[in-house]
Amino acid sequence: MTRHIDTVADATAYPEREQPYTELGLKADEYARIREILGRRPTSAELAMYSVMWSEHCSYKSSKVHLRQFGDKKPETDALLVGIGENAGVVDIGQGWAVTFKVESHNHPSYVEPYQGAATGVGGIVRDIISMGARPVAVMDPLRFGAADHPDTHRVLPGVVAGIGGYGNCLGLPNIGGEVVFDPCYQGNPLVNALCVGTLRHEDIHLASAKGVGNLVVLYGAKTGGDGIGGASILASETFDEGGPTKRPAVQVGDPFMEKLLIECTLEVLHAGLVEGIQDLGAAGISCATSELASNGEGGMHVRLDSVPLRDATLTPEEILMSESQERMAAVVTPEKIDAFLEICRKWDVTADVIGEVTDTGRLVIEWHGEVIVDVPPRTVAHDGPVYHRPYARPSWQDALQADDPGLLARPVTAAELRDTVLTLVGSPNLASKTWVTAQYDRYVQGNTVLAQPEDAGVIRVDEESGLGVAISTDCNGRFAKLDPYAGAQLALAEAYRNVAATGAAPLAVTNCLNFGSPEDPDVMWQFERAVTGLADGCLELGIPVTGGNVSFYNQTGDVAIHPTPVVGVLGVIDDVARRTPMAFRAIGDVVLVLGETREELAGSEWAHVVHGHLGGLPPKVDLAAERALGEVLVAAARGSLVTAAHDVSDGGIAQVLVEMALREGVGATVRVPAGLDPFVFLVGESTARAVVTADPARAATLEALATQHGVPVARIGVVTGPGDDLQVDLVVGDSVAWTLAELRATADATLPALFG
Amino acid sequence: MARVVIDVMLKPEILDPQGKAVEGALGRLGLAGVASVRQGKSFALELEGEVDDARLAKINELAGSLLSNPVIEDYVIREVTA
Amino acid sequence: MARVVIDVMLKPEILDPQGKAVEGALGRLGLAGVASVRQGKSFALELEGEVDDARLAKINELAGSLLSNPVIEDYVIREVTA
Amino acid sequence: MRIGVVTFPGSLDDHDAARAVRIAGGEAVALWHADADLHGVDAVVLPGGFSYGDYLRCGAIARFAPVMGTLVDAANGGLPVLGICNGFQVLCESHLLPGALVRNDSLHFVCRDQRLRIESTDTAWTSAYEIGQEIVVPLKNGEGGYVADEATLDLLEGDGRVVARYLEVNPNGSRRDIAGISNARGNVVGLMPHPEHAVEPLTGPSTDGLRFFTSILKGLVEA
Ligand SMILES: Nc1ncnc2c1ncn2[C@@H]1O[C@H](COP(=O)(O)OP(=O)(O)O)[C@@H](O)[C@H]1O
Ligand SMILES: [Mg+2]
Repeated sequence: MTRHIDTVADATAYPEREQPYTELGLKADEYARIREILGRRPTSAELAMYSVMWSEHCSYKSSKVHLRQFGDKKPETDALLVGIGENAGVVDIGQGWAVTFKVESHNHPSYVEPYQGAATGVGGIVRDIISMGARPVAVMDPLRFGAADHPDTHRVLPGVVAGIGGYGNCLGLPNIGGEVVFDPCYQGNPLVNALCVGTLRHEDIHLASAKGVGNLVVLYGAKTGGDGIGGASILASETFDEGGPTKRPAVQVGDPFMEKLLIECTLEVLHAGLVEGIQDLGAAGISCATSELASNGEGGMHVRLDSVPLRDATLTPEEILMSESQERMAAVVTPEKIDAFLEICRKWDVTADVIGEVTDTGRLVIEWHGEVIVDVPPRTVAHDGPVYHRPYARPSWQDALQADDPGLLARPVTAAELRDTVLTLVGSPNLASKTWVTAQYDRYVQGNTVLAQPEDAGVIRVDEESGLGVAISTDCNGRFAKLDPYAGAQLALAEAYRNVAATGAAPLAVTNCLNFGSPEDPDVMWQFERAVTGLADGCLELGIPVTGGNVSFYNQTGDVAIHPTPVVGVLGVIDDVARRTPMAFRAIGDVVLVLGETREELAGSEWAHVVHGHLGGLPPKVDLAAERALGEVLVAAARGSLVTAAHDVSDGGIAQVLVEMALREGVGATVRVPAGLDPFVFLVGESTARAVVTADPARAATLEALATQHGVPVARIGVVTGPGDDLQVDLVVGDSVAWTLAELRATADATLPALFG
Repeated sequence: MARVVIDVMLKPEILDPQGKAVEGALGRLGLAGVASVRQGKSFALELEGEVDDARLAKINELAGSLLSNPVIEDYVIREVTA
Repeated sequence: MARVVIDVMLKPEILDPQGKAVEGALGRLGLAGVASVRQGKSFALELEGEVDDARLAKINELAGSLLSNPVIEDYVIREVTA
Repeated sequence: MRIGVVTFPGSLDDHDAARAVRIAGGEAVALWHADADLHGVDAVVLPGGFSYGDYLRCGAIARFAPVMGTLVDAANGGLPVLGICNGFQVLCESHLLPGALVRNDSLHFVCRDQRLRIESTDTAWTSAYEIGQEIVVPLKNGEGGYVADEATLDLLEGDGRVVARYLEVNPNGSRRDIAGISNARGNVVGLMPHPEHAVEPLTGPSTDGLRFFTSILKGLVEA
């Protein structure tokens, strides 16, 4: 049967047809606004476009008013070549090189179909990076799951890990870091965030804009299928005569091989100078790509939707507009260069079709077999969506939570108890070795990986000649953010900043992925507002701008939201990767020092979580001036070759840091607790702005002078003993604890394999 | 010994990159007129004892949960032989 | 449209770790008496026109070279329908 | 000396292989899968990656690329060829080497720093090593389990065609811990681990892999 297509003429002729806007997620006032913009009812194709583009995911309607702070409080910087608002920000790293990086969430799809959900999450963020004209050079994957021993975690985690590996490995992108965090709050809402970083020369920056009247719009990559268009079936059922929604998959399947071809093909057409503007197709597919390109360019575009190559010939125009089929890109190409463009696509066996051209009419006009089904001002679709000022208020329970201090929790008393406590922590799921996960990721491909997990930050060589490189770390402690979202966001920032500095790289720019519950809950909205404000204030104080990011709301089961989880990624630059600082104890006789100040800070700590299942109190004090000073010391020490190893102190405290430094290369150390500090607090407390470093004895005094000069407290706490030696800690004179490296390794290594096979 | 064979295929509307790769290769290697290729999985189970209704119900349950993901795949029990 | 379905299985003497893993999981999930599981692949080809002898010969050739690796796998053409 | 490095759609370690050739002192020549001409190179590396996505079987589709037709003839005529990981799979699928590579017994992709023992120095690609030398190079594969029938395995052992063996850990279930083999003549070598990722101290676990590339250059100079 042939289906009646709802044209613009129909919309004018039959103005009062009922439309399923509620089912598509639009509110009555939003629908009314669309009618007002158009001066008539929308066609069903227009309704499809507005509904996806005005969704929370695409329009940021609940978060926009708060995200503005990242721009308003942007620190003075020359480093930002492209700021917030494009597919990804671009940062100058010197010598004519730039990098672009961004983190995005794929939480909900990964819960439904862990492998494909995670795989397509990687695919999506990679396309954002190539659409800036950059070559992707690494990925990272901050992940959060429910309790490690919950049966559903056993379903979700292996699939997510296999999906990230399956896609990233096949693309040839080294995975250089990420996070694996377990907490029951993520049980029904695992967080799968994916970060990609790409490199480019300054002159290669490309933007998503359709410039030049008469230029052609090319769609290339995979054919369009019925992926991820649950909403469109509602439209179809309303207009189909036989009724009954057609069943379309909400799950998308990734094709990493196609994406690899897309990368090579895109970089080749960009470098050949064949492209005026370029845009990836992600959420909202063709609706997003055409309206954004048009809106950012001359303001008009004419598209023939029937020229879109289809995987499934039965798709309706609404479905084609909404399809989220993966591995597709759109480019704007001049008529003179189109043959050369298509020739390169053929070389890479990539399907490419001209689907329209740029106009200056100020309208996005879309035709279907000669009939006009869309005629809208593109800006109203892409940029002028609704903006909500959602109510927010400090939750009624926040005070009680903060008052519930961990001070009264039972602590280990004897040396033997302390020894056991540390072992318990070392083997706990959040602190245990993540090798079971990371061994499934290729960290070597491309041959430029200088540091990768489990180091503090991933370090990638950008320029083989000069050794110029970048370091990236992503972090967030959701428990801290729950206790105090403003501080929690700053602690996430501080930790990522410290991790980058620990490798010897100077922090330069920030990306973020803000994972929260429902914005319709004033408690959650308060957490969100506090976290954004904290992050914006923190970035201003540290002098590093936010270059982009992503918001994921509705991470909740019933009324219960996840811990607020503002994942922060910090990128730093290192002039010569040969000077990077690794984390391992190495040379016998090296002095072990701690930089920074230890306070009694146990609220939200791994110890309180693992041993007592306790969450309450105030998180560790944020001291960004101290973080900055520490960072300066770590970077200067790396440049001056004053340190042989460095490792930042965070989850699990100094005990965990010493264990990790010892296990990395199998080299022991003897350490004593500084006078005046409680050994337990020293070992497992989580005060920030601290790092443990090692130095050649001949250079330790210079290092100490450097630290003092920057106002960073420094203390010698021990010495590296040698390969295979124990890790020994002298608690007080005459009383010490020791662990063999073998028992530490066995404890750290056993946990995840025992859980996941 | 009983034998049960279960076929698992991607739902028709789901992208099948593997099938697509095979489709391309078959064409290049001289098999003309290939309209589409879908790649599936099969599981051949050898079972002790009989496959009675209760057991078949269990097999159906596991075929629809463990052996396939109903979000993207369909399964059929192709063969049950005593 | 003609349809040809080809099954590819690992040779019996080749270890099948995926089958083994499924075997274990089926047992843990309550299907008793599973003696063995072998996992295989299938390819469903939709072809324009008829499948005459010449075409079937070509399909056999490709099934034995491209679709399966004779060093480790066997294939059968399970179905040919016009 | 000009060493060709083939790029198939989906090749990933082609740039790394070319870099290793350069670091060893050779000239790397890019070869394209669709071009049957070997452009007069003195030896060829088939690099790692996921040619054609490895969707059917690793290496199964790449084997039919135009460049492979020429390469199979040239290898049978004595041209030195090194297949790394996916390249090893392509060599087996092309029947230049016996046996096959199957899914890891762990069912997981594995990336690790792997200790190996060099078992044969009578090949074009291992002459710069000592017999029994232990090296550490990255290994990264999902389908790296080497299988062949007993007679073939015995033949490989008997003729000294096992080029390298896994030590400490067998990461993928390979029969007899085999990490690499050669053809009878010793010019064609297939290797699952990645020596091209162990040629610079900064980016690899060691520089132990470099001698695969210096072996071929030295051999070509002496020939
Ligand atoms: N949390 C955030 N912080 C800063 N910028 C953000 C944040 N969330 C989104 N943005 C920016 O808003 C723009 C639109 O985001 P998004 O829809 O994720 O981009 P895309 O369309 O490329 O997927 C991007 O520039 C993105 O960097
Ligand atoms: Mg984008």
